[in-house]
Amino acid sequence: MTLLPFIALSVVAIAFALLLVLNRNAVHGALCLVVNFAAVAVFFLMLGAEFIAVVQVAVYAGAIMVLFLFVLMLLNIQGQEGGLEQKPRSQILIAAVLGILLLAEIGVLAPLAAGLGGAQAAAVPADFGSPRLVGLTLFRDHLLAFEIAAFILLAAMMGAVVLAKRRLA
Amino acid sequence: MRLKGLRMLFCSTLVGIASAAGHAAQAGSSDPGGAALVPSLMDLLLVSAPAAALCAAAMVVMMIGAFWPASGRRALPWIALAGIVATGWATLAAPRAYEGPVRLLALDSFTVIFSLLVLAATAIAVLLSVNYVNREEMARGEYYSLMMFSAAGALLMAAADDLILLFMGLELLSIPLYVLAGSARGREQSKEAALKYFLLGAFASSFLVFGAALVFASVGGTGYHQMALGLLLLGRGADALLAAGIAMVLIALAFKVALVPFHWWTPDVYQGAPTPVTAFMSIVAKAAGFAALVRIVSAGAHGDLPGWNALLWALAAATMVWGNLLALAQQNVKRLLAYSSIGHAGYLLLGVLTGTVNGFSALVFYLAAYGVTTLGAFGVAAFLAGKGDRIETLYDYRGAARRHPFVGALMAVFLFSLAGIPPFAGFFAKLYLFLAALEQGYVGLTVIAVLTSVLAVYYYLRVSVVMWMEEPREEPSEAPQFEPARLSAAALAALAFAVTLLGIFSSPVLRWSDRAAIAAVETGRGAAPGRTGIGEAQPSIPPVDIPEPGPVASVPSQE
Amino acid sequence: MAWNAPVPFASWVMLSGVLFSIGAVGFLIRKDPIIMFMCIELMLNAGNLLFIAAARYLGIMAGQVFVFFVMAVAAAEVAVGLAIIVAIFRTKSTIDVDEMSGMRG
Amino acid sequence: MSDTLFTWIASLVKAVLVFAVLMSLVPLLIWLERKVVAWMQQRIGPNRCGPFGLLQPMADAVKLIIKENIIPAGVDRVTYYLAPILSIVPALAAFAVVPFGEPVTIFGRTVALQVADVNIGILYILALSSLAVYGVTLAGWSSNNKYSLLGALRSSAQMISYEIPIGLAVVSVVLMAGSLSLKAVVDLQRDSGYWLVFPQLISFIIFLIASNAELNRPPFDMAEAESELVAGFHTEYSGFRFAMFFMGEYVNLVTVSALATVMFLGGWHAPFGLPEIPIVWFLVKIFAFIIFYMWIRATLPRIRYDLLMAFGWKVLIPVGFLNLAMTAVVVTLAADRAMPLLTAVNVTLAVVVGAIIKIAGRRVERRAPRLAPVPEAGG
Repeated sequence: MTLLPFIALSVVAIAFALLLVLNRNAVHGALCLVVNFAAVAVFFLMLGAEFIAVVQVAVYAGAIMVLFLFVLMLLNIQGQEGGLEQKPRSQILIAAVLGILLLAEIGVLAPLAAGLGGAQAAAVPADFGSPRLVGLTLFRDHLLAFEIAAFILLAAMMGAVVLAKRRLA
Repeated sequence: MRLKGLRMLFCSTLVGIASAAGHAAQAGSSDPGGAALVPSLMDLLLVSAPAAALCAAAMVVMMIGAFWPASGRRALPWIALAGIVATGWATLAAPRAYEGPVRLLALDSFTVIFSLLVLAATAIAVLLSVNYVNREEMARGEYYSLMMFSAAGALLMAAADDLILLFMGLELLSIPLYVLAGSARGREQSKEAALKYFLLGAFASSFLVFGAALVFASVGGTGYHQMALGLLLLGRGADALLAAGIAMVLIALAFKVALVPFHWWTPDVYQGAPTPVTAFMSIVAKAAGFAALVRIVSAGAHGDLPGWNALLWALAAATMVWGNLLALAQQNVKRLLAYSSIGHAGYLLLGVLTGTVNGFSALVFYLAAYGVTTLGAFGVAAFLAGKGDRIETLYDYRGAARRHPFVGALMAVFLFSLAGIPPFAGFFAKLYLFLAALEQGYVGLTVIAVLTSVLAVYYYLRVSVVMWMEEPREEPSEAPQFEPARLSAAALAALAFAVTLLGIFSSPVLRWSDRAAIAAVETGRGAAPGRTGIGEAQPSIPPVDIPEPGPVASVPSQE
Repeated sequence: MAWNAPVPFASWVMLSGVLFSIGAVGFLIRKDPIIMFMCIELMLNAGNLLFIAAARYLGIMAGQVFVFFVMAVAAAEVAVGLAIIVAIFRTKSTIDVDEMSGMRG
Repeated sequence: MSDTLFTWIASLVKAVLVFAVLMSLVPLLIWLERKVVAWMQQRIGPNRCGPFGLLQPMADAVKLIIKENIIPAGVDRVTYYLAPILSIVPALAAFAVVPFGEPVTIFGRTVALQVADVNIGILYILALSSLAVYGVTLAGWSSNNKYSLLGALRSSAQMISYEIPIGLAVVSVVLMAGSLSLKAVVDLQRDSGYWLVFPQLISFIIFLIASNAELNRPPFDMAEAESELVAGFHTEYSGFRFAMFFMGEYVNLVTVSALATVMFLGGWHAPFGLPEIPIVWFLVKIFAFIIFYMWIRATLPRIRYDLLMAFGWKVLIPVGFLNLAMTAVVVTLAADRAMPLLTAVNVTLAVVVGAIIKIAGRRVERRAPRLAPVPEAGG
């Protein structure tokens, strides 16, 4: 992992994130976000997280963003433009302040992080990030969170049905 | 077709259980070396007993709602109640001082008492919902089971000893709540409330994720104990990362419990959501958020983090003043109660700010008192609302008590308690809290708290005055149409009784809340043995220079 | 600094922080709920990136697993969030979405 | 030549070769499809250009390429250009992890007959196949045409839904192999002597049905139902861009067939102890699958859209879950006897279900003979 590909990909990721925020067209915004996710997936690959990288593509790009596009088009058919209410000026002001604060915070933090023990990559075993290790960590140390995730998904599925169902059976 | 589906699901459940059992048997037999490090299924089941029981009950309710013939669905709330009671039993039965390899959930008296509080609130919310759900023709099975899932999330949040578990608990609490907020059929307000709640809730939880990532980056773990060790040990640079991480976690929780300036969703959501759901979330979400805050504070955010106290001070002051001031101007009763709940969040933050056993104890007691009262107040609002939740402004409430003196009297009790008028629970709750704050020298803040409480008396009394003193509305067509809502009435009466009882005989509950507070502080202390000077054990592995990277290093708990 | 120098950890913090901030600001300045929601996804993703980077630099697998959980939760959030958005637009619309399944071939 | 350099060059050569073969397969497949369908409908099919009409696809290609490229007014330019590319790239990229033979030795170095043997190969294919939706969706949306949009919506909903059964089927296979690498799946079938089609018969059937839906081929071609949606998502495309959608579809067909071959039919290994010939058996099996898909296309009528979705959600997914659970139990409790056990269970189930369908079908026939007329020969 060297500086050149890092900077190149960072430019891509940040540029497309900005495009998402500044774009007028929601579908184009969604596509920009897909590119951003792809760039982040490549970052994951570089960071030795190949399993997570592929899951990132499958879940975010393959499922979540497709769902977004699907809903955008559904609303498009109905001739609806997005937007519930006008954003007041004051909120944009708050946003600007928050953004500057966050960026300043990151600007202060990041150089400090250089002093961390892990400022340079640790030596890791060759199979770091392999499906086997992910599986072991997932099902041995974090089985509880895994089960909770299952319940979250169940509740979400049920909720989506409740919200989307036309009328009661 | 239905029966077939049921049978199929039953079979698949059996297969799942069988495979889990087989897996457990194999894990127990084949891996003797790692057995001590690896939590067994039994361990996991023990630490998560309450939440697991509640989720299982929620699934039963869901299945019955989906597959039983319509006539059987009347029984759903009762099945849900049975499940909640069973969960209470599981909570009490699970060993309190669990010493296994799982350090993700803390299983102490704090957890148990908070779980019981949440479960009681859920049970009452279910009772208050029965009439409402039938009247508005909502999807019954889904409604109750979502409410139970949400409560399970609250249990997990209160027990979580790890930021990731906190995140998962928060989501299990929130996702069903978003749906419940939007579950009133055909009411646009309800859908908009759901959207607002959802967007801001998701926004807040992304802060939690980023905060957890910052904490992980700086100490190599997300456990509270790792956080605490990191605060003790790390150098300046890493401290700043850690502090930023904790601050972001605080922001996320501040959204959940509606602290100013992260409160703007509250009035709209409280107003738009179905009233029993509002009652549920006003106490359960708040209790879970404050429980998590107490855990984080007692694990060391307090005192070791520069600027932390000042930040909480400012948040508390702003919340108390702003919430109570805006409540003065409200005409809609649900909005008024929403702003008042913001004000109460400010008082509760006082307890967190103290960081002492007394403060936490007062906070637990306050939550119990506030929970009983707010459930009652929103319960009355749901009782009076009429079909489609149309009757909810002060104008509509004129003379309501004359027409229904019983309900009017109950509402008066709840409002007096909320206002902090003796001898009701609210008064003593405020008293203990303010005393604990004074004890720690927060004089200025206590003065603000007392002044805003006085302010609050005005708008609470105004509701009661409107209900009792003014002429009833003329148009009989729009007057509250009462169905035989005996169940709600009984639940409300029980709540009013509890409010009074908590005020007059507070000592048993106080003893419990003391125990909870002591447990929370001790769990927090156990997280960072170095701080108290009692624990000799120096942290064996400073997280940043882990000698042997790899999967073993990530087992969170080998101390 | 040489182009082939290793990337210091600070750069990852910086990058994920910038992405997070863009998402947060975007959430606050846009008014289309779907775009606001996408900004939230961007923020979550920034957190994921930081988790993965930290996992690599500290040599701890758990960080990758946390990302897995965040993804699962994000999927759940998307399901509920989009259902809410669709429900809102449906109560406001005049065109029946169900027409689409009513069209039979 | 250093090892790294050799690996790079070898990978490049393999990638180019695979690309070339896939691309040259497309015209052949188009010809084959027309011929097979023609035979099944008692027609002759293309027979004018070249021997047996073999050059017909070339003529079609030339026609499409020199045709005027019409871009309707009101399209969303960027996405309109992007969509055909997006429909073909995932299909090609997915082939990168498909192994098609034992490693061979060239210049004293072993070369795997596979562009890249990654340990997450199957997951990679699933991820890429989930990206295939974008081509269809964006094509429909960018065309600014209601029919296209409806077609795109239908097909994206269909593809998302049918990804789940495919995933469940594939995960059962992964569970047997204990690895996400396709090479490991083939090795398992070689070492155990069982082709996975027998112990994973249910998965195999699910995979066949769901992949047909994923490919948007008849009888699941709701996206391009000519009679109701004109041509669905690619109505507004013409010339070479239109051809790209076709190429994507056929490359996908090859990829799916190759995947089925690798996962269920023992990959490149010869059946029944016949002599092993590199790659030939692999191609034979792939073509067997392709012809099977064409057969289905020629035989079955299109399914109504709501029935299609209901079938996916209410039949394939529950069955997939049950099969996954069964596989998990057997693999956990009796890992060493998993193959024969699962084979017995699956084959028994298949026989029983087949018998039930047969009996039930006969009963329906007896009860309402007019509803199920016996087709006349050559009808």
